Amino acid sequence: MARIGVFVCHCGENIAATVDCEKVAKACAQLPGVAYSIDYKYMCSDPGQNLIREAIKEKNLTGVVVAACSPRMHEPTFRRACAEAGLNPYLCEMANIREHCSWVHPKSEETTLKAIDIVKTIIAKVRKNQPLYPIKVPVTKTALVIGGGIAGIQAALDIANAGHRVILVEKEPSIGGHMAQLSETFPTLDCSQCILTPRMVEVAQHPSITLYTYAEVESLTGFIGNFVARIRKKAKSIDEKLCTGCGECVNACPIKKIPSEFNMGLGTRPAIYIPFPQAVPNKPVIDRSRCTYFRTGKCRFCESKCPTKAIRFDQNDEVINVQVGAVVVATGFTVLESTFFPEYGYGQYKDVVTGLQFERILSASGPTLGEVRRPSDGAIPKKVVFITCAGSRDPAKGIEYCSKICCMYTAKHAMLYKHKVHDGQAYVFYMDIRATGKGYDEFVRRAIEEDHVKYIRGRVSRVYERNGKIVVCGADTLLGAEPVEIEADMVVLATAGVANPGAEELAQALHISYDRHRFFTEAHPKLRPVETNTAGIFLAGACQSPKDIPESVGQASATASKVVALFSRDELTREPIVAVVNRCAPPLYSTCVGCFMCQTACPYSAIEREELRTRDGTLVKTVARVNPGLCQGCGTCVAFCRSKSIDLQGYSNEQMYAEVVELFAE
Amino acid sequence: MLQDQKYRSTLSGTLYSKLGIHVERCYQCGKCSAGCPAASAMDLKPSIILRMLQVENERYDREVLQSYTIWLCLSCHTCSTRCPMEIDIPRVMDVLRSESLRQNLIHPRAKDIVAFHVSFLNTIKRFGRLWEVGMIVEYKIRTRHFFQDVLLAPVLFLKGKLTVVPHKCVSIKQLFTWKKQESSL
Amino acid sequence: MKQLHERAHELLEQKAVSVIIGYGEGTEGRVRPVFIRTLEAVRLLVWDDRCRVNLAVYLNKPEIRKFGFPIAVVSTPATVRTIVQLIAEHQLSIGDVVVLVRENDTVRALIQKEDLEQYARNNPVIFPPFVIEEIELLKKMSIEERFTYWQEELAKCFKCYACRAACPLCYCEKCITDVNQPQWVCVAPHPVGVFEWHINRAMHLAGRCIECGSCTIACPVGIPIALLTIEATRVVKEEFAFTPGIDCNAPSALSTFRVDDKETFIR
Amino acid sequence: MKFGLYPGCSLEASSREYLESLRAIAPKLGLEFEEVKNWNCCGASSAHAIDHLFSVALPATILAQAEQQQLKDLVVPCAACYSRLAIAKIELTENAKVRNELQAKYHLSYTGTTNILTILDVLERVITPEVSKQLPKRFTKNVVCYYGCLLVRPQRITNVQRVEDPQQMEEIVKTIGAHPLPWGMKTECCGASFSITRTELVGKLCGRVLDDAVCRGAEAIIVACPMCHSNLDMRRSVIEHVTGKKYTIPVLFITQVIGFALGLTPAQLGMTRHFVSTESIVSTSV
Amino acid sequence: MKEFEPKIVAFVCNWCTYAGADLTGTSRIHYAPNVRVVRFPCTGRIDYNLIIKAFERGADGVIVSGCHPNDCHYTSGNFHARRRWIVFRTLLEYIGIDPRRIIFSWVSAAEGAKWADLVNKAVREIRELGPAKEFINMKQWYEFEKALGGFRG
Repeated sequence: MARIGVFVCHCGENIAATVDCEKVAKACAQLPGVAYSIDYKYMCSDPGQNLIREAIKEKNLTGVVVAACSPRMHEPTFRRACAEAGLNPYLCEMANIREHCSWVHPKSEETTLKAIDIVKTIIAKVRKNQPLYPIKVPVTKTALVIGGGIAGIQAALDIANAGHRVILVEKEPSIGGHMAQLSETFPTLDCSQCILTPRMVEVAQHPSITLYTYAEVESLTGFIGNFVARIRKKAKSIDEKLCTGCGECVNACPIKKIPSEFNMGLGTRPAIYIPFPQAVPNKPVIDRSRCTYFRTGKCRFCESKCPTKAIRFDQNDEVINVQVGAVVVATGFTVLESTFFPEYGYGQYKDVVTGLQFERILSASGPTLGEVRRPSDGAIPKKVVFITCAGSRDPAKGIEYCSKICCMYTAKHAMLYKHKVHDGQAYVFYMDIRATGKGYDEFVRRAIEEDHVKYIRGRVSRVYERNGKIVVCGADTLLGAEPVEIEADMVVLATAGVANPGAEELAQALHISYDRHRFFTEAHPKLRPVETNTAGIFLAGACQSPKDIPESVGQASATASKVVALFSRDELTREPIVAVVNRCAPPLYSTCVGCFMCQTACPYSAIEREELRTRDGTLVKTVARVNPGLCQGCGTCVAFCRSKSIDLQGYSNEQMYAEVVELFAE
Repeated sequence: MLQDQKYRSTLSGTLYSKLGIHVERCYQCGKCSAGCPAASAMDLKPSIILRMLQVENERYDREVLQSYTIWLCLSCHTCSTRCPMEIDIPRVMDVLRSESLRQNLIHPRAKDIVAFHVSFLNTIKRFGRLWEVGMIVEYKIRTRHFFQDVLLAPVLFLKGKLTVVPHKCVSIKQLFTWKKQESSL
Repeated sequence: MKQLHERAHELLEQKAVSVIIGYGEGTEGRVRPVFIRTLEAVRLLVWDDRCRVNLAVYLNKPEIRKFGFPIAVVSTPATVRTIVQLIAEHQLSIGDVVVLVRENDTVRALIQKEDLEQYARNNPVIFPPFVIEEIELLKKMSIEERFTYWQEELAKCFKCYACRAACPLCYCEKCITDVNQPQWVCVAPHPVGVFEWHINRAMHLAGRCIECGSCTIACPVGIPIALLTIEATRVVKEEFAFTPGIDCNAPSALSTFRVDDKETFIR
Repeated sequence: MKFGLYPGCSLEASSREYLESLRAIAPKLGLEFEEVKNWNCCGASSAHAIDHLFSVALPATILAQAEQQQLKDLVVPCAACYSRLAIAKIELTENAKVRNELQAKYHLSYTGTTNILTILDVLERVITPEVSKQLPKRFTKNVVCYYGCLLVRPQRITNVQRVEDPQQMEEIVKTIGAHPLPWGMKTECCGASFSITRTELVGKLCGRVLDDAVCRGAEAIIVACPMCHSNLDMRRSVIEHVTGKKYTIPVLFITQVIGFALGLTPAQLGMTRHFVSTESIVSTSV
Repeated sequence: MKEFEPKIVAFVCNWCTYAGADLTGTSRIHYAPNVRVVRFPCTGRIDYNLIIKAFERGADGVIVSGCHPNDCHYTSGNFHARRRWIVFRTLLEYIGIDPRRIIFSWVSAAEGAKWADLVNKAVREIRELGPAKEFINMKQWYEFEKALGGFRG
């Protein structure tokens, strides 16, 4: 027989004003299984907690019900008190007679009766409570960072500098990401590559960081502290140990006219290439889809020129499995497809470019070596129109969000343009100026006031070519929406930042969730902004939503601190509120029949298949098994199970059943 | 409740309740005004009309109905095709026109355009089909623009583009229940 | 029939299957299931219009499973749907079953996923007229009338669980009715126990019932219990556009969701 | 191929050459038309400006008649009529309220079985590569294709793929030997119904269209809308007055250029009815 | 005669509706006392059998409430629950039980007032419907069996 102690709290006057606490305690004392029942002014106070601790010892209690405030408030307090007295904390439950009773009903007999009802049901539940023990899982102290942009670089360095091993995976031949493509950065206008490249080199040289470029994460299994990642290292067709990065092969390649990804199609590269001069690692790869040898079986010019004989045409992709304890996803973003703007003529007119292309035009390492020259004829444009919100905040085109960075980089573009072309005129069509960072608004004001960039509030309706000029038809909504027509030499579209093309597949491989724009979803928009719903996987940078550099770096450091905190322990303890699939004696072994309905229902992919075998190894059946490392205890699987083979500890079928039935017990 | 009440009395309320058009969606980007082929001639640009509807007060509603703009809309759908918020502006203009007509708030300079529409519909009413000669004669009487295009007419006749006798189709008079509105002109 | 015998002979001779589940001559002109293991026994197989019972149910029985897969089953369209659904629910694998179906007067053996799915899709559920009548009848009733209808019908139930035994998709080794901690379904055949059993049966088969009618055929007191699972399947089909028994890889309709599922009834 | 045909008022009067040329090319392309009996005006471009229900009722009458004649595919050569009919069809099939109101008020019943096609939809089907190989003549001119508004907008009605840069007409004229030029005005508005009431505005809008066409080196403008045609052709004096420039570029219906390639005479195609001479283009083509 | 006071059981999730009801308390918004709350981790955990049990044992109405769509603490428990309720509700209706006795709602942790409103409305509506007559017959059997000492739980 259970020996349950009931402790009714007055909460000063908070409960006692409307509920007769003494009566509640007395009524509960009569219930079966209740060994002790008492009311007290402040249960959560130290003397109150002492009361519980002493009763547990003296009365030899097997369960505790504290009738007081909401369990969301003090459940941890009272469970701790029980644990201190030697009672398993999960044998303690709270009955909420304050928020759900005394505060919402007037002082009356009925209110007291309701309070008794509430305590009664919890007593019924506690009768069925089982002692539970925190789940302990070991931690592999290696972090996997996916994506080698600024966010990934920062996260990798922070984690590595804290003394842990890091594996950094980048799908391009070099790390650096979009930041490496930028000219200068707002609001300080310092050179992007100058501040980034030292960090890239640091990554490459860090003893704790293993760098895999030209590689992709294919799958991730396991759970927090114990992941296994499958990484595909695409064949670079180069022996990296032998290659010195001299670049002879690059010069030798006869295919030269491939649009350069790094220059956003404004420049070209050969089939064997180093994406940009400061690349890390500074060694070439062969783009097999473009290489003449791989297409026709003939050529091998690069091979003949290589002084160290490092070219390997027969190299295969290599797939490796690595064990990691935490994952930082920092895969970044991309800019919107060109076909998106038929009315802006992108793709139709060469001199209509995206913001990222304009960065390359401005960049000293870009195709024009930093001179502002337009793509069509290389002339210096005297009139440049910048169009913000090109795609962003446009529900008709499927993107209703603000891309956040465009206002700032457009101001920067206009300003840099004016710095380089003194007699040029820059126009910016905008809807709102969102410059909400340190020094940001001042920066925009500077563009307007000092560099005389003409800001026109209105959206552009159409861009078309007339007599060799690009005509921009907009309106000035601050002048009664009067139509404005500008004959420009060049148009720059501040295209929306969107999720990477492969975001969906990656999310599925990692079992993390993503929103309808395919940005990865954080665990809580306010309080857990860098965590995902899968414990042990964190988000940094623009893969979660468009972000500027300081924000990405800040987030990256935040994920690093999360990872380091995780790695500060050798073992993880987790709340034992998890689901369990039953096991029983042969020949049944488990009542589970393996329909795996629970598997599709589980939001955390916590349900695995387990083959049950007899002692001699013959397969009896395949049943479900809950991975306690992944299970978060929602219990969705429990309600689905037809044969009731799966149960949730802490909210078990027996407990919930007892609670409901007790409501109507006389 | 309060909101429903409000909706019933204003133009934007009518637009929402009758057609499900949400003028609140407009965030004043001005793309409609920027692309409108008739904007230069309008007194209030399309985006301003939407702004005034958003305010939801009597003064602005009246101003909108009295505006020249609503009669200048060509229903070319350039605005709605490019509107990022997918507002069916030509349809809004349709509603505003019939409301302006109902309340007899037609802009003085738009009287001839209304006359054109009425002449047009009267011709259809009479003959079932459009008969340009009949329509233009009525239009000229209504507007006293007797000399407009007179030089074109003989050429049109010569080229066989104007017919002296109207084509007829069986009466579709049963459709003309809008007569009441016409009488208010 | 001759073709079936030839096929069966061939399958057993080549040891392609361990047993053939088929129809044989029973008493009083009825057919009964037969389990053919030897070449001599092949002649017992019959196949005509009387053969309508869903034999897939035997695939779940341990007595049959112990012969080992593959097993051949003489199948109606409903049997094929059942097998597809059982594959989707991981109870069978592709290749476990050789499905013998009649198609344009020839006997075809379906083994591969595509063949099974295609056959299941091409032969959708066709309710006999009396079932349609009953469904229409219930549709027209007021909620009180329906309550009375089911009270009267269910009053006949004495919980023999023939419906459970006959249902090819009731394959749990331990049924919810056998769970007693807590006692989800009252054991006794009084209104409480009966109601609990039937609502559970319907919920368990929602989006899974392939509408073969075996339960109703099996019911010794003639309760039209299939109507409950048919209704459950109808809702699933209408609300979630999901039809069971046509896709070997389809996850269960109830363990998946769409963000835009209809929720008019939720405040 | 057999189609229902709704000519609409303009095609019987101010733009009769459009219908004439369509009728002239039809037999050569294996096209057969059955006209909607006793048709009435569709109400464009005035009815919707004044009364919405009425603007649906007029085309609904036509559609109901077409349905009675069991015309499965109904060709509407006039872009304005096409737009009104297509909008009415959507209103009738999607908006139960309007449907019921029309039923109650005017006893119109329409079930939505008729497909409504533009002239381009039809020509696209019949002018196959085989046809193009057997043409007696080729219209080897630099042209610009002018769509105007209602052939492409609203997109919801027309289902045009590239609403800002449609290609349907270009594809058709290519098959008869023409060289369609890329240009910036193909979907700009010509001023449409303001031809009579706001002639100045029409002059300005058409001026921009003509100007761009001429600048690009086009020798002819191809249209498929009677309103676009009459504004660009008949209003030439106003246009010239507004822009202060002189334009001689002819404006041809797509049916006329096809007819030309099929070997028909300018008179058969009604080219004599144009205000702007088509002589030059006809005489220099082979 | 005293007005019929319905007994209502509320099945709520811990993260939204339970917290919302806590907020009702903190905001001191009074509501009808007829409701008894049973706390689940998530609406996805709520077993329809428990609803049936509640009715059989004497509940006149049931409230089921959790996080709004997309707000589930466990990301998708409420979506799964919603599917289940769509089917369950239809089946109850089919078998002749008034679906108005089960009230489904989404009440977030911030909607204290909505919770009070929901309870009050539920009490009012169920009061109008009267005692759950469909289950009276069953309740008698339950009493009978309890007298024999057969019922568990």
